[in-house]
Amino acid sequence: MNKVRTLEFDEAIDDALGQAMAANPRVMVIGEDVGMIRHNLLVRFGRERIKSAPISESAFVGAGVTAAMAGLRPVVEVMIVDFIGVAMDAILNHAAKIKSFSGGKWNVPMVVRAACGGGYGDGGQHEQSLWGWLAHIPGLTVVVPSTPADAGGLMLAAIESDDPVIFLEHKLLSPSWLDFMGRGGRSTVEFDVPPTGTMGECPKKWQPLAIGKAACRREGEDLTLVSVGVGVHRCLEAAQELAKQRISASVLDLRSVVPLDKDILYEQILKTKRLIVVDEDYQGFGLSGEVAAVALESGLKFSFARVCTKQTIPFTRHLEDQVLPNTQRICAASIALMQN
Amino acid sequence: MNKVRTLEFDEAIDDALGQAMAANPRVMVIGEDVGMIRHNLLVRFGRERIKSAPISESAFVGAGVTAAMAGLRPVVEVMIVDFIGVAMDAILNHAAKIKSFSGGKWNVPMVVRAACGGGYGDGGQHEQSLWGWLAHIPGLTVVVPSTPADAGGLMLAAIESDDPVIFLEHKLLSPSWLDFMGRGGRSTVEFDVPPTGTMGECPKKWQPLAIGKAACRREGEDLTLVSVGVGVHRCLEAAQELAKQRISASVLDLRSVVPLDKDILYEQILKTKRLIVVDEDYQGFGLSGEVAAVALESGLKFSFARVCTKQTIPFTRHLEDQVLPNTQRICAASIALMQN
Amino acid sequence: MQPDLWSLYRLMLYSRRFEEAVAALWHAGHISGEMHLGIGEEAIVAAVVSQLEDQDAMALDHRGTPPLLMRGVDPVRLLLEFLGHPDGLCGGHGGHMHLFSVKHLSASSGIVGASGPSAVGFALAAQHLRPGSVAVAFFGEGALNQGMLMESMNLAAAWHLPVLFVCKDNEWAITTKSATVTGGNLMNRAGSFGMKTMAVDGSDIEACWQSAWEALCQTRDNGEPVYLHASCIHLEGHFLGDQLIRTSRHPVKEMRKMTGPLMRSFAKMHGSNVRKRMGGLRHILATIQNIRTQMSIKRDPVVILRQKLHGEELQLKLLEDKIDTEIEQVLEACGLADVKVNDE
Amino acid sequence: MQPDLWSLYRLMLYSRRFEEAVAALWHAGHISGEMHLGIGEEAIVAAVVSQLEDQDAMALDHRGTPPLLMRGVDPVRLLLEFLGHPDGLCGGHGGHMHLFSVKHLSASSGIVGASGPSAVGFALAAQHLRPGSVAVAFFGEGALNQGMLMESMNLAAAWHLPVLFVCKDNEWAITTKSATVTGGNLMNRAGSFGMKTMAVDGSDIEACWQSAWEALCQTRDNGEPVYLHASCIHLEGHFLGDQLIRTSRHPVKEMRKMTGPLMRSFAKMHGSNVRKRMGGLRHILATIQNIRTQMSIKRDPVVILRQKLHGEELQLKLLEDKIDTEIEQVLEACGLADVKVNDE
Ligand SMILES: Cc1ncc(C[n+]2csc(CCOP(=O)(O)OP(=O)(O)O)c2C)c(N)n1
Ligand SMILES: Cc1ncc(C[n+]2csc(CCOP(=O)(O)OP(=O)(O)O)c2C)c(N)n1
Ligand SMILES: [Mg+2]
Ligand SMILES: [Mg+2]
Repeated sequence: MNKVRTLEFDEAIDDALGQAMAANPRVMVIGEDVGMIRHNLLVRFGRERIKSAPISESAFVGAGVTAAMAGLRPVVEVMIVDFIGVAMDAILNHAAKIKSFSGGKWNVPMVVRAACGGGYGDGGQHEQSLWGWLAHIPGLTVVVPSTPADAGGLMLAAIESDDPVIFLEHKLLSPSWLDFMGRGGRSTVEFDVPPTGTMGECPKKWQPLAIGKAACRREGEDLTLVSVGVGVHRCLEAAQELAKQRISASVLDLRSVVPLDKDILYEQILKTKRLIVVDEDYQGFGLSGEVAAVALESGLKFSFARVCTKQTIPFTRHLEDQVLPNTQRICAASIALMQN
Repeated sequence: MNKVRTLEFDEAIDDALGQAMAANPRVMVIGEDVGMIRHNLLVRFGRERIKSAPISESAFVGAGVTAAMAGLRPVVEVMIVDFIGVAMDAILNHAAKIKSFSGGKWNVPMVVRAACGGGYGDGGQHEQSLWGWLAHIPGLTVVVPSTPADAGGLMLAAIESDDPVIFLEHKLLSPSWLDFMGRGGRSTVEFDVPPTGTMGECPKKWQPLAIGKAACRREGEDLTLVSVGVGVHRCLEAAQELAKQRISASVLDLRSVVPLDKDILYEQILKTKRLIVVDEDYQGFGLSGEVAAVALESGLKFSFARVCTKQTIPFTRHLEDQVLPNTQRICAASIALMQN
Repeated sequence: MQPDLWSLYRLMLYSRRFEEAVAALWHAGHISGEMHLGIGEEAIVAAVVSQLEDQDAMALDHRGTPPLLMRGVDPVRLLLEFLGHPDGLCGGHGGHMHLFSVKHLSASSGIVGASGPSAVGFALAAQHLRPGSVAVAFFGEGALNQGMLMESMNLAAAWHLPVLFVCKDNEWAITTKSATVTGGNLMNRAGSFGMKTMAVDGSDIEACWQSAWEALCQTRDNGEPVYLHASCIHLEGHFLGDQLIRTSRHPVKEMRKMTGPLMRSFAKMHGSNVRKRMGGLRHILATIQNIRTQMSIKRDPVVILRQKLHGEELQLKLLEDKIDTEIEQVLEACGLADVKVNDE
Repeated sequence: MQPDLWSLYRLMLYSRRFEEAVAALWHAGHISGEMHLGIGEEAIVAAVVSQLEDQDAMALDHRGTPPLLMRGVDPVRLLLEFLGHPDGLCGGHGGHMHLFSVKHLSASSGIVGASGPSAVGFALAAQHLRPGSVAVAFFGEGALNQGMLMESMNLAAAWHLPVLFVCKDNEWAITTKSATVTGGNLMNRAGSFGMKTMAVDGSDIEACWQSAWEALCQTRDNGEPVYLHASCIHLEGHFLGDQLIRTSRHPVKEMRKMTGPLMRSFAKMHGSNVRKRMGGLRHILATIQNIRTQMSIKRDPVVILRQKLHGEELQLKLLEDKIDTEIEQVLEACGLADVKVNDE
C-alpha cells in the first residue's frame, strides 16, 4: 500500500511537482526568484529546469503558452495572483483560447501557479483571490486546494492536464509564502492559520487527484456551506459553532472552481434546502453567483446567502478580518438563513 | 423644451463627449488612432485634447489613472475591450483600488471607453464583451448602453462621475465601429443590426443619465428577460415572438452592470416569477450568476434560466450566431421555463 | 551563399496572387470580419521563411497568410479557414488572425506584440527539445511600443534563446504614423537589449535574403537572439476596406461623406481656439495625403524582383501562368470555381 | 549651484531614523505584512526630492517612505498608516505599499513598474494644468524589465512630457541578481527611447544632488523626459525579514533549517545529472555569498555624508539628537512612547 507521511501544504505541492519533474523531463518551472523560492527543486533539477525570470510577467507567461504548445510542460509562477494583471493578455487571449482557435488541434498544457489570499495584513494589491474572476474565461481550469494531500494531488493532475490550469495556493495554508510575505521570521505576529489545512497526511507516491470533484468535508442536514481554500476551514469552524446551536451544516469543499462539481452540489442542496457560499474572492460576478445560478438552473428551490469579500481588502488587520469571510459572519448568515 | 434630433449610436456618444469637452477643458481623449477615429472631435478640440497614443495600453491606461487623480478627466480608449488584457493591471490594481487605498481621499475620474461584442465574424480575440468580468472588480462602474439616447446620456454621466467608469459600446450598434471592423465599406455583407439600437432620438443638449437605473423596455406578466446592449434588442424581438404564443415577457435593460438596479429587478421577478438572463458575455461567473444571486439573496422564489455565451467565440459566422445569444435561443429557453 | 531568385519569386508571387484572391473574396462578402494582408511584405517574409528548417517555429502577427503559405501550409485549408469552413486549417474557428499549424510549429495572434512572447516560448522549447532549431517572431514597427514585445527581447537575450525578431516596418500602425508616437529609433531600442541588430530594405529580396541568412546563422549557431529590421510598404493599407485607402482612391466620394460632419464640428461653438482646430484639420489632411504618397511609392517587392528577372520573359510567363492556374485550383477546391475574384 | 549638505543630511538622517523605528516596530509585530525600506537609497531620493517644487508630482514604488517624508508628509500620519490606524495617511486602508497624498501629488504602488505609467499621467496633467511642473518616477533596476515601464519611457518621450525617471539600481530584485535576467545595459535601454540619460553614484549625495539638479532643470525647462540612473544598496535587504539577510546574519541558525531538506532533495533519486544539481547548489550558495559581500560594502550614503561633515562634531551631535527627539515625539504621538524600538 501507498505509505503516508505528514507534509506541510507547500511541501506537498513541491513534492508532487518534484515527482512530476523526475518522471517527465519536459516539466519545468519558470518564474521570478524561483531559484530561491524553489531551492529544493533547484538542487535536484538544475537551473535549466528551474528557470529564473526577469520581472516580465507578460513575456514569460506568454512564452509559457507556446512553450507548452511546443512540447514542454511549464509550471509558470506569477508569485501572487494579484500580479497576473500584467500578464492577463497571455491568459485571456492566448492560454484560454488557443485550443478553440486551433479547432481543437493544439493544446496548452501549462500550469500557472500563484499564491493567493489574505489574512496577514499586506493590503489590497497583494491579498486578492481572483479565482472566480479567472473562472469567467472559458478555456481555463481553476484549482484551489485546501489541504496538503489535495494540493499535491491536484498539482500532479494540473501538470498532467492537457489544458491550461490556474493553480492557486492560499498564503495562510502555505508556511513558506506566509513567512515570505507576512511573518518574515517574526514570532511577534499571529495569523489565524487553519491547522488541518496547513499540515496533513500525504501519500509517499503521489497520484493525480481528478480535477472537478468536490469533497464533502462534513455532512449536515440544515444547510450547506460551500467554499474553497481557507474558506473551507472557516466553514468547518462555523459548522462546529452552529452545531452547538443545533444547526447542522454540510461543508462542501469545491477544490476546483472550474470545473464546478455540480452533482454533489445538487445533492447537498436537495438535502438541506439552504445554501451559503463562502468566498474569499470578491462577491459580485463571481463564484457565489455562479453556484446560485447553477443550482437554480437545475430547478432546485432553496434559500441562499453568501459571505464573501465585498470590497478592496483594507490594510489594517481588524478591518481586513471583517472584510474577509470569517467564522462569525458565516455563523450569522447561517442563523439568519435558518430563520426564513 | 429640449429639442430632439435623430442620431446614430456612436454619433450620440461623440456628441455628448464633445459637449463635455466644450464645457470642461479638463476632459480629454487618449488612445490609439483617435486622431482619425475621433476626427470630428479632433477638428474642434485639437491634438492636445484628442491625444494619439502608441500601442502601449498598459502605459496609457495607467497614465490615465494618475492624470485623472491630478485633475484631468481623461476618456481613455482601448479600441476594443479584448485589448484591455494588456492594460489589466492598471484597471485591476490601480483604477479600481486607489480610492480605497487612499482611505477615500483620492478619486480616479477616468472613463475607459471600448467597443465590444460580436456578430460580424471577427473571431474570439476581437468580439468579447467582458462586462461581467470587469464587474467582478470592486471599485469599477460598468456601463453598457443599448440606445443612442442612453449612450450619450451615460457618456456624460461617466465623464462627470468621480470614479472610474468602463464605458462599453457594442459594435453592432455603432455604425463606425461596425464599418471599421466588419463591413469595411462593403455592401456585400449583412449583419443582424437592431435598428432601434443603432439610431434614435436624442436631446439637443445632453443631460447626464443617472448610472445604475435600469429601464423596463417592455412590461410582461409571465417572465422577465434581463439583458444589456445588443441583448436587449434580441430580448425585445424574442418577446414579440413569444407574444404570438401567448407568453408575455418583460424586458429589462440594465444599462449598467455595476451598479445593478436591484429594485426594478426584484419588482419584475416578483411579478413574473420567472427570470431569464440574456448575456453576450461569457456565461460562467458573470452577470447571469450575479443577477441570480442578488434575486435569491432578497428571498425571492423564482425559476431561472440563462442564454449566454458559453465558449470562445468561433470565427465562422454560422457557429458564431449560435454561440452568441440569439432570438431563437431566448424563445426556446422561455418556452422551456414556462413549462416548469 | 546566393539566393535562388526564381524560387523566391515563386513564393512571393504565389502569396501575392493568393492574397489578391482573398481580397476579392473578402470584397465579395465571402470572408467576414477584418482582413489584414501581407501584400508588400513578401520579400522579407520569403527571405526568412524560405531559409527555415524543419523544426523551426514561427510566431505570427495579424498578417500570417504569407509566412504560412511560404512555409508550406495547404493553401486550400488556409482559404477554407478564411471562409469559415469546417475543413479549414482551424476548422473555421480561428479566422485569419488566429491561424495555427501544429505541423509547422506556427501560431498567430491578433494581439499586437504577442508574437514576441510566443517566439520566446517556441525558442525555449527548442532549447530543451529541438536544439539547433530557432523561432521567428514577425511583427510591425508599431508593435515595438507594446511592453510584452520589449520584455520578450530582454527575455530572449537574458535566456540566450534562438529567436529571430523580424520587424516589418511600414511606418504606419493603422492610421498612426509610428514616428509620431515613438521615441528614439527602433534599431537602438532592440540593440539596447544586447542583441545583434541588422537593417535591410524590405523591398529588395536579395538584400533581405542575405540579411536573413546571416541573422538565422547567428541565431542558430550562437543560440542568441537577433533583430532584423526591414522597411516595407502595405500596398493594400492596414486592412481591406481601410478608410484611408478608400479615401485616397476615391477622394471625392469618400471625402463627401466625411466633410459635412467634419466641417460642422470644426465650426461648432465652444471648443479650442482656431489655431488648435486648424492643427486638427491639418493632421487629418496630412494623414490622408501621407497615405497617398506612400501608396504611390514604387516599392512593390514583387514588381522589383520581376524586373530583376526580366530577361527571361518566357520563363516568367510560364511561372506566372502556372501560379494563376494553381490559385484557380485552390479556389475550385474551395468550391469557388465560379466566383469572379478579379473585380473589386 | 551647490547643495546645502546640512539640510540634505537632515533629510537623510531623519528618514533613516524613521525607518529604523519602523523596522523595530515591524519586528515587534506592530506592523503587518511586508515592509520594504529605503535604507541605503536616501542620497538619491533626498537629492531629487529636495529640489522639487510645489506642484511637482511623485510616482513611488514599494519604497515610498523616504520620498514622502522628505517631501514633507506628516511623519505621524505616515507611521499611523503603517500601524493601520484610522488617522493614518490613508486611514489605515493602504499600508506602506499604497501611500497616497493628494496634497503632495504623490502616489505609490506595490506593482513593480507601475510608477512609470503613474508618472506619465502626472506629467500629462502637469502639461495641461500646471505648466512648468514635473513628475518623478522612482523605481528599481528590476522594474526596467517590466513592459509598462518601458512603454512609459516611450510615451514620455513621444508626448514630450516632463518626467524624471529615477532608477535606484541596487543590482538585486528580491533574490535575483538583476544582471542575470537583464540583456544589454540599462542606460542604453533608457537612452534608446530618445531620452537624455545620466548616471550617478547613489551613495554620494553631492554627485546625486548635482545630477538631480541638471536632470530636473532639463525636464522642467524642455518639457522632455530624462533618465537618471543611481547605483545604491539596500542595507536591510529586499524587505524586513529577508531570508537572505537572515541567513547572512545568522548563517548557522538559518542554514541549519534549510540544509536538511536541501541536501535530501539534492540527493534524491530521479532528477538531473550531478553537474546540473551542483549548478543549482552553487547558485544558492553564490546568492547567499553575494548578499553577504554586498552587505559588507561600505556604501551607506548617510555614513558617507556624515564623514564629509565630520569637522563639525558639535553641530552633528545637536542635529542627531534633535532628530532622535523628533522621532521619539513621533512615536509618542502614535501612542508608542514605551515601545522599545532599538531591539531587533
Ligand atoms: C494590444 C493591441 N492593441 C491594439 C490593437 C489594434 N491593432 C491591430 S493592428 C494595429 C497596428 C499594428 O501596427 P504594426 O505593429 O506596425 O503592424 P502593421 O499593421 O503595420 O503591420 C493595431 C493598433 C491590437 N490588435 N492589439
Ligand atoms: C508586477 C510585479 N511582479 C512582481 C512583484 C514582486 N516584487 C516586489 S519587489 C520586486 C523586486 C523589484 O526589484 P527592483 O525593481 O530592482 O526594486 P528593489 O526592490 O530592488 O528596490 C518584486 C519582483 C511585484 N510587486 N509586481
Ligand atoms: Mg506598421
Ligand atoms: Mg533592485
